[in-house]
Amino acid sequence: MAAIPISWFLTLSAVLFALGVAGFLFRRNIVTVFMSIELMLNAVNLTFITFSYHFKSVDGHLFAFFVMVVAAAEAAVGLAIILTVFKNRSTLNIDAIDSMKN
Amino acid sequence: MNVILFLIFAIIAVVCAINVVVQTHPISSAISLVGVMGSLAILYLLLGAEFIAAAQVIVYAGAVMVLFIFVIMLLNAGAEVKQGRSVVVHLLGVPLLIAFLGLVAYFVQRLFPRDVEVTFGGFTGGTAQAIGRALFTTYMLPFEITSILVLIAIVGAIVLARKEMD
Amino acid sequence: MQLWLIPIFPLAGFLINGLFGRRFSKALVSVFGIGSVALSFAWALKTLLALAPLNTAYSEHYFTWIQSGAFQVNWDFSVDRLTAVMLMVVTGIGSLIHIYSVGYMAHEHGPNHGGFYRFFAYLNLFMFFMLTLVLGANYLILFIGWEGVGLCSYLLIGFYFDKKFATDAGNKAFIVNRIGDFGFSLAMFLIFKTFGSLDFGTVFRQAPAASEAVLTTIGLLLLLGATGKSAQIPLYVWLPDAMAGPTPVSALIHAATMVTAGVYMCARSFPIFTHAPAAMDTIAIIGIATAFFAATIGMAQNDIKKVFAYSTVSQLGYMFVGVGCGAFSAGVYHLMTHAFFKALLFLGSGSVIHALSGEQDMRNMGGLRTKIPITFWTMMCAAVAIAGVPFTSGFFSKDAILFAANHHAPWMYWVGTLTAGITAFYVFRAMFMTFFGRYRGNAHPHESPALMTGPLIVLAILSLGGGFLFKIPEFLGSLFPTLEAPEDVMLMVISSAAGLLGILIAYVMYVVKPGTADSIAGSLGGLYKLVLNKYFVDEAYDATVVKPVVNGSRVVLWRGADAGLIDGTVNGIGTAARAVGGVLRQMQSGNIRSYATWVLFGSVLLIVAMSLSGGLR
Amino acid sequence: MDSFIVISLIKILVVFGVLMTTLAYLQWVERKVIAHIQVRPGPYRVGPHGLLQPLADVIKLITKEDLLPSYVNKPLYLAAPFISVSMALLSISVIPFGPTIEVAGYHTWMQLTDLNIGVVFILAASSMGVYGIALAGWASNNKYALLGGLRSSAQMISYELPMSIAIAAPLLLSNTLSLRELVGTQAGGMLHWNLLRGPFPQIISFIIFLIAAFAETNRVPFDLPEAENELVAGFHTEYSSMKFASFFMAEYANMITVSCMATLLFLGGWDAPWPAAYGSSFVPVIIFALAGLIALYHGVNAVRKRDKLTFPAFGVIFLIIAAIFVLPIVQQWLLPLFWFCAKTGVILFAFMWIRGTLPRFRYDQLMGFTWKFLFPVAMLNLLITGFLVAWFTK
Repeated sequence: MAAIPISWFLTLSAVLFALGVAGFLFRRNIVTVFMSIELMLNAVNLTFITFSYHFKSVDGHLFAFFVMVVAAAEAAVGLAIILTVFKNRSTLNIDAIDSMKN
Repeated sequence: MNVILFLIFAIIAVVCAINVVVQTHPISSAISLVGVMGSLAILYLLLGAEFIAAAQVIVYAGAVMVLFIFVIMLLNAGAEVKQGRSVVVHLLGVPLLIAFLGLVAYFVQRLFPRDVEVTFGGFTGGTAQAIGRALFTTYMLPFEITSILVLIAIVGAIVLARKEMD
Repeated sequence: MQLWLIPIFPLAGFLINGLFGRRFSKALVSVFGIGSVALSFAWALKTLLALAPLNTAYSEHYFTWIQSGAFQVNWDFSVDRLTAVMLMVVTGIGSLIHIYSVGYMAHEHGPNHGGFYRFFAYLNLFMFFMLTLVLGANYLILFIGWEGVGLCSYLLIGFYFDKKFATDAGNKAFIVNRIGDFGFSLAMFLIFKTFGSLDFGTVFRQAPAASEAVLTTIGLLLLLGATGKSAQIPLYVWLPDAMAGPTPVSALIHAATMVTAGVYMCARSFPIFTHAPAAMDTIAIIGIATAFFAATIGMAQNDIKKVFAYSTVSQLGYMFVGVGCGAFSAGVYHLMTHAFFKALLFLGSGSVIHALSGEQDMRNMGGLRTKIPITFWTMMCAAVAIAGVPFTSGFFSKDAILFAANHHAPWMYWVGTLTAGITAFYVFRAMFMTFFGRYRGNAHPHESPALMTGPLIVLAILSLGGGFLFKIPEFLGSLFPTLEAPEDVMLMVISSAAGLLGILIAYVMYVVKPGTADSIAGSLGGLYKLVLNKYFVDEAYDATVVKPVVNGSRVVLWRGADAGLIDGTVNGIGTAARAVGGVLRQMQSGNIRSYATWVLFGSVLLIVAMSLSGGLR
Repeated sequence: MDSFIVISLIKILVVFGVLMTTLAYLQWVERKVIAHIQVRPGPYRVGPHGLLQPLADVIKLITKEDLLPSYVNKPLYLAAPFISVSMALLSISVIPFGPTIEVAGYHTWMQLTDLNIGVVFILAASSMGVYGIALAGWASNNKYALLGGLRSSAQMISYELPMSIAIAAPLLLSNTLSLRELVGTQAGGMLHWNLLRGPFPQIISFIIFLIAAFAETNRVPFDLPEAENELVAGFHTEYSSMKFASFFMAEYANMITVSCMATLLFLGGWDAPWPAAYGSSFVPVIIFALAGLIALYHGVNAVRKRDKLTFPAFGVIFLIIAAIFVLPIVQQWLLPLFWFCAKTGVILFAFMWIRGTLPRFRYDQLMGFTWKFLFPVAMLNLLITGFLVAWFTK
């Protein structure tokens, strides 16, 4: 029953977060980009839970819980936006959505 | 045992996360993401967060990701088209990512020495009861506000969805 | 005991009338309007009888309303003897006035042809907030009621919102009250900072231990709040204008209940005030000054409601004198008797106005004694009560206050007695101008319906007999610190004599020789003009506060600061930003992914900066 | 530690074996029930009264050609039935069938493992089950399958809401999330079951739970995803052989799971409806004995020729079972098991009964029904329950 250093959890979280960022940066499909955001949120949740363990307090769980709720809300709205965008532009390429440029 | 469990699921999580990023087809990415979430749920159990682990599976894997898959199916989104236009991303992306990961990992290792350790059962405060109690006392106000946020999200989603109907 | 039922009935009435009243007939609206308040009165009575001796406060906890760190506010209601008095006054007089209003408002349509239901909805909402104010067991709930009654007052003053003077009066009341509320809020912050709680029990238990300077500051800030709500110097200016509302509103809100909230609050906070003598003195001085000052203005007013409005201000001043002199129970006593006779005076004047189809100027009245006898006799009861004629209710309460004033500082007693004389004078001046002599107007006076005269008669009985029916000082004796003010028969005689003298002078000036008043006014010239124009206080405020603020805003803030400085800066920055933006524009590619790269760049930079500054050790 | 692993392994084997047999025979029971509702004999050829039909079916499914359509997304196409069936079986692992039993000196629960968030675990597992169907529909690369998959996942997500809320109400009464403790709080007869218990009997939420359970398991009248006349066969159009069978196994396993859930949540688990002092322990004996006697009677007055042989045999078997129930040694663990199975069986019978009775919904009716009716009612029920529980426990 060897113990795991707490930094491993945090490092795992950092790796997952970085992978999420990478997905955000290098993917062009808007749905995938959105999933990368979820991945980042998950990584942050892992950090919260780890710190909750570290400080032996339930507060981190609450934060993770709120993150989940907000993520669910965000997914609902975000996906609705994606549907609308697709309806109007018939593309999912994030680079093609740049009306704000001019 | 702890270490083995951690390593198994950490590796699954990382592999799945890499898969999320490298798969060209969104549905493969989505399935990989479910894998990440599932293995994270087990890591949560290891950290004594049983309720959050269950919520993770129900909310994230069971609801949010199903929604994603739904949308992917609805849009019948195929593999993405390559037409890169962003110079910045190509020039700075990888070095910045490496710098970011390196810095964070370095500081994590420095701030949390090896003797701060996690064992299964080392923290048992994550029961549904404890979370419920905290949620309805200390975090009452945030909870209420979150519920309003969710309501707004529902209304927003419906409005957006209706607009595309007509 | 289900205390929450007491305010919930009027709230239900408000919701029913407010939401569905438009479709109801007037009768149905009246049933809900009166019924809710009457139920509330009945429940309050039942509760109080059940709690009978009520030697200690009885409180009920419903739920924790706000919890944020150490800050916790519970939704608690509590009843002690002070609350009991207030409950009875508010629900009892409230019920009477609701009944009266049905008759008074019968022909009213109000703007937006929804006047009737709107009126009762607001009135019920007012009752709800007033009862919340009275029942609340901490400052925040009191404050909710406080703000709520302010809101209802605003809505009801501006009831005829198609008339500019009414909306202006409503705005004035609201804005002037804001100043007071500002003080109240600051007082609450200070209370929380000092005692760590807003709960009455907790605060008052710790009050003796706090430093006097802090308590004085709290007391003065609370007093600022009270001067706003209870129309004391310097914030009294809104009350006379508030008469733009329908008369029952003036009776209920601006005479009997809401304006006494300040007195109630000061009496409620007595543990703070008793440990802050300087604040007490300030209260007493403000009270006596207001009493005298407003009484003199009242002498020269011609609008019947304005007379009673200034009279209200003056009588509120009396209550503050009582509170400020440490005779809290006397203040509350006067609060109650004043509620009786002043509500009656207002309702009676409403009946007069009703009889004359809207005429309010006393110069166009006269000789109404025979035409509307019930109104006349009931109002006469109130007039003798306010004049302090012996053994009426006003006599007892006023003397209780004057004894305390004499004990506190004899000069206050003399000013108070003088004020009592002036009070008697102007009230009877109004009575004589209205009911005696010959009729000077051209309407067709008619007696009001029984719905209106009924409450008048009840109030008349209370005005006459309220003094010995309800011995408030004895009832509240156990609650407040006792004050050894010896009852001196001599003092009693002097103050009563002052009142009677005032009546006599009025009788001579307005009945025996009706011309005297004008000749005296003529001979006094400037002084009369000063009083007639209310000492030019409104004009002074206008010149010293309103104009400078408006002009200052226009010239300094708008032209100078806004147009010159801020716009200039903004434009300058804009130009600069555009120049810089021209360079940075390359970054704004409109490509989300490159934005994300910059965000990542920023976060890496932040981590580096944090580690360099030693934040990550 | 070692004994724990050994016992767990044994339990897993037993439960798995029993469950698989039950799944197979549930199919037979269903066909029989439907057949009798429609006044026909049902499976009759293989074995006495078609009792060996499930075996024949299994052999048939295994030996059939395993088609792999050429345009499917291979990994997901193969993974989908696996996900379906494993998520369905996963739930069984936390369901307790009875109290502790003692075998050769070892005390153990009739349950694979107890989680203190057991109820949530089952919800989580069932919500993961959606993936099997959704992915099957998508990976098949067939528009009927895709539509079936979309319909089914939308339906399952929608009905999960009223179901979770309906579950929450009895949980409020019992104040625990552990399935084992859930039964403990309902001990002491019918009036202590959450279905009938004060302060607020959970009859409404029981009905909502059952309706949602029908929808969750894609059963009639909610079997839109498999509506033959619209979608060929829905999400499993392209599946054949054992992969097709997996979906069926998943469906039946889900049925068993939700029936067990209903039993545990509302019907007091393995507790007898009334205390043993009033003779509840004789109920199984009487039932089996009666069944045996009836079978014997029909054997004697046989209508068909072969009944002369089969019915007396059944009668004897039933009588033997009745005799076993009289033995005091086995009573203490067999009785709870009997009650649990009886309650679950009644609900499973209701599943079949309704399949034989009701027509299918239209899709918009189906969605409107859950969002506009079930969900608000469940919410209201939860509110009232919460209010009353708070009121009475103050």
